[in-house]
Amino acid sequence: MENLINKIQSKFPEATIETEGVQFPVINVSPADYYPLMEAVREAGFDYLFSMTGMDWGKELGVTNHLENTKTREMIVVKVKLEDRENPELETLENIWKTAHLHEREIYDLFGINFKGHSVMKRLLLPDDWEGYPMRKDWMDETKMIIR
Amino acid sequence: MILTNTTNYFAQLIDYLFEQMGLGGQILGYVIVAAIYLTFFAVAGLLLVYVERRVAAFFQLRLGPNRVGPWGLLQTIADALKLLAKEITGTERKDKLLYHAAYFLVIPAALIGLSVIPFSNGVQAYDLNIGVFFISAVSSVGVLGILFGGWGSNNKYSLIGGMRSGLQMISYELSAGLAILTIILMAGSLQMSEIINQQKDLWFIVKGHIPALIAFVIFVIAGTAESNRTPFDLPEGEAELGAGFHSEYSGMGFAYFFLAEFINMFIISAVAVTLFFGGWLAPFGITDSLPWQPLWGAVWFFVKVSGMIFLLMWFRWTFPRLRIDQLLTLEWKYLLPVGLLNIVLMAILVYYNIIL
Amino acid sequence: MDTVTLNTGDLKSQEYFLNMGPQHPATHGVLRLILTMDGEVVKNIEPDLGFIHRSIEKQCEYEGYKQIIHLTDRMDYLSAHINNEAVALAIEQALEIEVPERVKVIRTIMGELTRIASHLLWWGVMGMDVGALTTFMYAFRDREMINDIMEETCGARLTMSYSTPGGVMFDLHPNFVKRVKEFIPHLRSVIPKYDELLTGNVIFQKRMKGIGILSYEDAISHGASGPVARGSGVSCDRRKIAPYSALDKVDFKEIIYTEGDNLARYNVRMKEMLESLNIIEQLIDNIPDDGIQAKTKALIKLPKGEFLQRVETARGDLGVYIVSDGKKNPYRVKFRSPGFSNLNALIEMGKGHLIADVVAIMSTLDFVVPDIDR
Amino acid sequence: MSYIGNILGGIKTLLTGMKVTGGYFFPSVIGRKYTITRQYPDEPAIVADRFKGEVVMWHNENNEHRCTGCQACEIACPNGSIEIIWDRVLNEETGKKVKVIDQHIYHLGMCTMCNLCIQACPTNAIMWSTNFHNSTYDRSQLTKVLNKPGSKLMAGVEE
Repeated sequence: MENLINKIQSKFPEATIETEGVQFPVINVSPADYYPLMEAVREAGFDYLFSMTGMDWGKELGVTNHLENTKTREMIVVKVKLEDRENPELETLENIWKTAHLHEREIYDLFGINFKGHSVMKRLLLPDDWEGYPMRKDWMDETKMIIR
Repeated sequence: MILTNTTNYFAQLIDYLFEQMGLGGQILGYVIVAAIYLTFFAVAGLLLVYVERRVAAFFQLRLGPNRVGPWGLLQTIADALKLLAKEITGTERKDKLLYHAAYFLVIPAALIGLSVIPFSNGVQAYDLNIGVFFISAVSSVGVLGILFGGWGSNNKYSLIGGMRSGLQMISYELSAGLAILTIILMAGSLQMSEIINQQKDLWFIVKGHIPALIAFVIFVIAGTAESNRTPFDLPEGEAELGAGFHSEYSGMGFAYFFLAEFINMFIISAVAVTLFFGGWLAPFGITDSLPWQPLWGAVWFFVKVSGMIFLLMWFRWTFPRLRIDQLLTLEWKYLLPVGLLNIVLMAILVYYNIIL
Repeated sequence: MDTVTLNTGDLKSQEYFLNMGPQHPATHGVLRLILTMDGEVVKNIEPDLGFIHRSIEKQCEYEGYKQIIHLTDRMDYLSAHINNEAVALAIEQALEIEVPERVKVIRTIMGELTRIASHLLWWGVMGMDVGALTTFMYAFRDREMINDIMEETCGARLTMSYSTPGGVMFDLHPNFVKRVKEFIPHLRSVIPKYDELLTGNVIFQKRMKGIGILSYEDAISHGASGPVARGSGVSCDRRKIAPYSALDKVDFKEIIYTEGDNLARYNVRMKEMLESLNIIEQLIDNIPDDGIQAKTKALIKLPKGEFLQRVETARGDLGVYIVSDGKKNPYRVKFRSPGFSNLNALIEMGKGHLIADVVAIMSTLDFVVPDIDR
Repeated sequence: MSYIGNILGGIKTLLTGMKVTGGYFFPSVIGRKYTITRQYPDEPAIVADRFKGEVVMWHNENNEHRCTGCQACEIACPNGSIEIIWDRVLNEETGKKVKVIDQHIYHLGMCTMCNLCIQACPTNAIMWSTNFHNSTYDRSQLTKVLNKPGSKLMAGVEE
């Protein structure tokens, strides 16, 4: 784990790493470094992409990836934040983890983050003609949502 | 006159009416015989559906239909009424001719097959001298109905179901035919009544010992396949294809297929009983000295057929379904070679007269 | 069957689409698969989800922490209790509550009963999918006993809502121990019959062996978990890796098969039922008696932060990821459902197989569609 | 040889399968031994006493209930199945205005039986009934008023 953190620090100087006060070490990375960093993390033995979570941080959108090393059972979190709410774009992880296929489609569907290079970038859960991205914090449906 | 067998009760009836009323009487006789068979077809079909449900229920720790009538006996009649009253729905873009022709092929095929089966001594619509082959020929016509239904429905599931059925029936016809041939080697005749007469002293399954037993197993497997029942219900394959070839049929259209399937099962069992278990003959002749011989014959026939049908039902509610390529492997790599060898074995046994 | 090659000669052949679902007996719910077919051979699978999508994650953002739990029942309804437990554990972890020992034991027993019930239902449906219709009723008879036990203690048969943050909803029913003790020998006696009826059957073996192979690497890459991954030789049982509740006190084996085919996944589940019985047997005799609820506030507020709790449901690795901003509602809740990732594996496993095999593979993956759609 | 062995072995497994189903079939036919069907309207349904059928409000013989209208259940409910319409009425003995429920509305159609309202109730006014005959022809019939007409608060609950 130490090794990995040092390696990442040297290879991606812009990435910040939190280890204090969090459940698992968190790597914050910029969208530009996202794909190479994930590749590096994969090479370091974190071969199990546990989950990809779309996030709406209010100002920015983001993706939180939970990764696990199937040998040592360590976990690491990689967070990426996207400033552009209109056309958020990230590179797809499909080539590294096959599981990213459906996870990315779900995030595209619910948060509107476009994954470049994804094989089928279509709506997954919602109908194809749905407008808006319902998991974003500013999404509102006056008739169907009851908020107390 | 075509029907000249003096012991045939149906032929006697027609002859009597011909003598009384001339040609009109003869036609009336045919109509009466046809009506008897149609009634039998409907009643046996409904009863078999009931029995199947009841047997399935007991296999599955349930009770089955038990509300309509005594022991739920009228349940299937109620179901038939419901199906009659149902709105006929189907696809819009079906091939009308083939879609509707389908059940007109399936039902007569089953019905004609019934006509040569000896229910008892002399209770047989038509004692054809090629009876056994006639049945296997006619039952192949039913396949056409299923193919038509599968194609005409314009539904991909139906199409797959229909194609599977064609594949399956044509393959298994061979094995069934070979199994029948094995017995015919012993009987020396294709006529149903003659085959039964040959078994007066000993049933063929005992007489032909090993090859007859193998032939019986092959015939049961092939027969199950021909009547589209689990483990060979691939044309329907409800887990894969929904309802297969009859998914687009509703109301009575569906019921016809359903009835025909059960009658086919009856025919398969009846043929098996005729070939291997001496048809309407009483075991060891225990009822031979009693009066009302034809009735006793019918009783024994139906007892034996019920046993066979129960065996088929037992298969259905126990085994998983085969896959289509395994189905063909079973036929062409196992049943067919074994069947062919079996014929040779039987021929040798018959030639050297080693049969019991 | 490995590959199917069709010699079409001069005849023209064409690939066609087949819609499997949303109403189809084999999809166990409202999953739609768009199959590209060549004859009966499946060339490509594209899942179309969302027919039962209720956006539980969004709903959670408007609910209090106690109120989230009843929503998780409706995800993987066959392992409802384990879902409840996952959320309760995540909240307890965030609040740093130590729950009473009794609660831990109760949760573990209930979780294992749920797992058995889920696997029993799977076994019945598995038989149905390959055409053996009788298995369904046999499995339901035995599952009914678990449901009755659940009903007696939790007041519901399927969606129990039994765990709460810091405890469980009700104390055990006085009959509970007795009935569980009746159930254990019963299941032990019927599972050999199950094996005779289905597992040993030559048709079933032929249908299962070598079909739908998921390699070790693919299982990890696809994010497969639970019996699916364990059938491919991946050790991934959260109960072993990070024991939660009372699982650290019990001794049990992690069932791993390395073949990666349908039969391996089938065997994993069959053996897991027996292991679950072992776990229950070890705990049922001495359930500690120190209360069923830790002290919690009436209105639970989680500290600011992110909390991930992973538990092993009957289908695999369920992750509950809660992002809290210190308010009474979570900022974001993510349920990483096992079925979702396992479905991903189907896309590759099904290719090149016959349609009947795809049905069998789907059955061994054991989908619960609401769990995939959430 | 393995060819014949295959066939015989296969047939053997088939027969063992048939033995299992047959073992259930024949005793079931003869003595209903393994039959598990419970013929519900004829035989009573066995419902556990904790079964969460629907929420009811307990009334005593004087048509008094224990609900003070504190709305704890309404707040606890995850999906708004409970609505309480309440009023403040002048209590003539003490001279204070007291909260009195007018209608305790319960939408059974929305209820998920999560038990949170009953857990939240400080006066044990509401409880589970094991009634499971909940089907109706109209969804509006599933909206129920739990307090009976003319009922009032039981004395002594307020403290």
